[in-house]
Amino acid sequence: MSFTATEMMVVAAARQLSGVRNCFVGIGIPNLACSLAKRLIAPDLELIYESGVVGADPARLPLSIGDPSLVVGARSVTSMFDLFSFYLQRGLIDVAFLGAAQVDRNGSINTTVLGSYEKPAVRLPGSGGAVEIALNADQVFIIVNQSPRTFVEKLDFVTSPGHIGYRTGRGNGPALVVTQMGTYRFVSGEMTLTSLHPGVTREQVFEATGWEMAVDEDVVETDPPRPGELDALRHLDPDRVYLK
Amino acid sequence: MSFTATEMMVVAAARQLSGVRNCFVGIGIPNLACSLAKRLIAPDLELIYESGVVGADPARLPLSIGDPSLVVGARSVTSMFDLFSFYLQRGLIDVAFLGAAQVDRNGSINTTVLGSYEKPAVRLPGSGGAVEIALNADQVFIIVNQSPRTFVEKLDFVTSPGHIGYRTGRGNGPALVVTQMGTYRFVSGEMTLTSLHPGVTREQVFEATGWEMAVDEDVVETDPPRPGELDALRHLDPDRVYLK
Amino acid sequence: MANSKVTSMREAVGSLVPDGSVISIEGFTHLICFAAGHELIRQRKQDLTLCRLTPDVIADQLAAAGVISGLVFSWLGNPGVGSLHAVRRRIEGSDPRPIHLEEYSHFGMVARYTAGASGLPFFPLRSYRGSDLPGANPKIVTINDPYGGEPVYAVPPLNPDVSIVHVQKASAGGDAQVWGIPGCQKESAFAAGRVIVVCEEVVSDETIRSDPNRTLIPGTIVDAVVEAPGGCHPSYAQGYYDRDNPFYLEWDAISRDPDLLDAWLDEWVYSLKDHAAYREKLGTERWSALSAGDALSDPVNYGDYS
Amino acid sequence: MANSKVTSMREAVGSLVPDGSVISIEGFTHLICFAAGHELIRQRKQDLTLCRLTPDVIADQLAAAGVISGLVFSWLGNPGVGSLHAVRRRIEGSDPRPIHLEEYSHFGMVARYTAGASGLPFFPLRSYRGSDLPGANPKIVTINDPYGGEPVYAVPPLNPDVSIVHVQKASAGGDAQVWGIPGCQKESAFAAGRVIVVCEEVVSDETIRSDPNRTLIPGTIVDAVVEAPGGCHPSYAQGYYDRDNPFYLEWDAISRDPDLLDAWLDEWVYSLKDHAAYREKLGTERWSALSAGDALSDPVNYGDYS
Repeated sequence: MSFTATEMMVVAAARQLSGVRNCFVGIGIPNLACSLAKRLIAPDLELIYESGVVGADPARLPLSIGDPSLVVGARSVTSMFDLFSFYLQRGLIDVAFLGAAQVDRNGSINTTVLGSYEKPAVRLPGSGGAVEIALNADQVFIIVNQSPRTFVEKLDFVTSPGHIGYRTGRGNGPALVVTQMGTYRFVSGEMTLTSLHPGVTREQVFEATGWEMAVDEDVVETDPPRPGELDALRHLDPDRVYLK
Repeated sequence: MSFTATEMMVVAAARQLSGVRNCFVGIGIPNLACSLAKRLIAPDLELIYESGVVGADPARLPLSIGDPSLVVGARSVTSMFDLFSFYLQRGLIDVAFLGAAQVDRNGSINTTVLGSYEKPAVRLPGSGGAVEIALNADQVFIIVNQSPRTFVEKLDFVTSPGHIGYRTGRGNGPALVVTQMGTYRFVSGEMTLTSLHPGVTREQVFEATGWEMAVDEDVVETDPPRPGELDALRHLDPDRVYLK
Repeated sequence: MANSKVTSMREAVGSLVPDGSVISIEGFTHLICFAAGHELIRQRKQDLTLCRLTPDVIADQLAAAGVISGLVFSWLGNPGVGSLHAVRRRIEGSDPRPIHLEEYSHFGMVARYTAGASGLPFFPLRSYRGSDLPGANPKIVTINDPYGGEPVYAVPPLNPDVSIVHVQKASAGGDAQVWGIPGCQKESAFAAGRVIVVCEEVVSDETIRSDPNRTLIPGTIVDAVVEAPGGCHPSYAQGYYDRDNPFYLEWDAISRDPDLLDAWLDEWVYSLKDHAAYREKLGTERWSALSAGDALSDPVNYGDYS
Repeated sequence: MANSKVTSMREAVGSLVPDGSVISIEGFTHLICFAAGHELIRQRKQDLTLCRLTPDVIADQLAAAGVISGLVFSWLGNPGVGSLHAVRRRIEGSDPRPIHLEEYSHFGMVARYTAGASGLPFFPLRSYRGSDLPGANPKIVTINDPYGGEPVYAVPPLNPDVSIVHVQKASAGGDAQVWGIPGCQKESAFAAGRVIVVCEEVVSDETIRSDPNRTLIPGTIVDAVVEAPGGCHPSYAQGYYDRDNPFYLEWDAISRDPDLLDAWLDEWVYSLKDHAAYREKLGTERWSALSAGDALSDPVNYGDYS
């Protein structure tokens, strides 16, 4: 059964959610990965959104993290003060998803600017809740499209710190990176290739990385999406809004 | 029309609420004074209780500051965090009522212990919200039964500070004291007799005060309760729970 | 939906509240869980520290029964009546033994729970300046304004081992809804290591999820759910029953006399097997005198976005 | 009950939002008051600073119209679509003129409103360590833990001159009820010097008071009440209408081209006399595509204690 690189990304991320309880969900691919995991391998997965929705059970594909379909039938809907204070800072979040415009070998993330802060070439959205998520979630999963422009030796701006030592947060920082090329874990704080998606070579990964990517000695090929995974996933996004 | 000393206290306090908007109400005499004022002279008076009830309109005489009749038909019912943060600390409270086991010439209040803190002769309830009320309400009205035991030269314990200079709160401290004998205001921080209730002499006031009470040069006799005031008041407490 | 956490009060208190625990039982005049207090007495728990803004009759009973050895509090009394005589005997006369006091103000306690629930090392507040309370409790400290304003005060986080929270409605999974006076039930629950939700009635997930903004405590943080209708007596549950004001008056006489108090504990706690028996013993007449009429909230529309 | 504060959007914005004001228009994807934003543009307000966690299409419109000269924010973009091209032109090219940015994270902004609403000189949070944000914004500072733990960060209070808050239901006196995502509407209102409540519908005091726990903002702090049904379009009001996702996509093309953007402002704002005209111009077809079905909350019983 053929599949797209995006479908491979979603499935690879979803598989990592087995046994996870409280997940801080982003819109798009993270939402698809969490919804897929909840249906297939993690029925008790609690979908928590920074908009204040806890235990969402959306009847349609949400197109924003504040989609009204996330609210209807949720377990609890609360203020952002309560969500960031009592859930995130309190340490209740097991896994949180973050995206990135740039990521470095330590899993630090830039979503603020390309170029200088004062006179940016490209103004990006900024942190949103990412910096407190990066510091307070127990584990951070990074979903990003890999290229020399996104996997860089040096970030233009550190929005959300990765494994750069001591932090005020209670989280353990980035644990996983999933791209269209492979999956990566952090070995003593350094991003390390642990599995290559089907048809991707190490050389392609090296070419798409702005530093010398570490490779796990037991690097494997990612299991391709199984038919059951693909069926469930395509059912979640029938119009292929995110499964481009 | 005859009246009791307690009725005189309530009426004297109620008259001082003309023009007041947001009032932090205590149970008992303060509640009666506020309810009386709302009916007679301050229709826009907003009754706010530390229990979190804002704009109460109780259908019966409340017997506790958390009486369920305060909740039904209220404008808003909120958490204690919100009430103390967004109303009291924010500076929205115009007048707050406090009681006292001991009060001194500066309007400082003791509601904690008689005797030493470590080995008290009498353990009193403690602050409750009184210390933050004393420091953050714009004006504090003190309602207390006057005697040498309550009007003391030196407090056994300062629970809630009066006019002792600089404070972290945003309030202006005690503005009025009402007892069964008279009403008092603060002149450069010192409690000063401004009106004597009918039939009470200065000498009786001096005997009931543990320090040399200052007397305003324009001290007057308190207007006795008018029939309309007494009727409305007795209607509020038909069983004379507080109008003993 | 979520797996059921419904259990008996005996089981919940027995398994989740070991001797020596720091517990909170909040509820500001409203939703005070006497049913749990009585079970703690019945199981003869020892050396508990009770965190509660307003230790009232429930604290007097726990103190008299020798269950608690410490109080973390801000107001100590029988509201609208007077003193807690059993607590006062322990404070003023170490009779039968002393009780440790850690004293704050209401907002100080709320701020401590909020810091505990928020993973913050302290919480700042505009209070205490000029009061003797910081002198009596060294945990109340000043903190500088990093922007150069005058210092304010701070209190440390409070994280009870167990929080026992009474609510009106809860699902089997522990999603708890409260209306009327919420006090600091939410903050005390999120601050605690374990949470026991006691409810007037267990309701369906559908009822909870028809109004998610009403959920004060999510099942996410709840360890046990106990159904105990009438469990707040003599305090009240908004919309379920009224406060039993005569009981608070009666308690004054009971509490003044240690023998009367022991007899009361025997008759109303030790000799009853659970709160259902207490409820039955109170009798239909007393309950009907406390019955609350109906005043329903207007529903709101969440919309159907399927 | 309370005297009526109901007025028109023109009057409320005209009298309460002078040029140069610092304003907040919150609403996290939900209840974003475009009706007020358009009136600010229509009245050609100048030199406003907009405080908002997520300056999105509303900020792009205000920036393009030259109404705002500064942003205090935490996330800047067209959610689910991409960039705010008018804002980016001003940031990246000072085109047509620069815009001042004061940047935080979401919780930093919420903490600023909370400090402002609480009369606190700062608010502590566990964030920012290791980020370049404190370097970019000197108002984000560290603060020592008075109990000897590691330092945390703090942000200063944010007290807008005016907060414009969209809600579902409000009484004529300004008591405002919200359900669905509350964001930080409450904190931004209590933090502000003046409050304009914009509602989907003005309801009776009785409706509000039938469910006082639902009141997010009390009339006590409200200066004006404006009824503007549909006033959040293209964002949404839970239970009233859906988010107009196609509009957010369409906006990308409009916003990329300054001429198209000016034409849009002429057609949809300047040439319309008020939001009712905008609502009508959108047309019944578009509104029916956005209609929300019914999903009512189960009512709760507050009890009759008279």
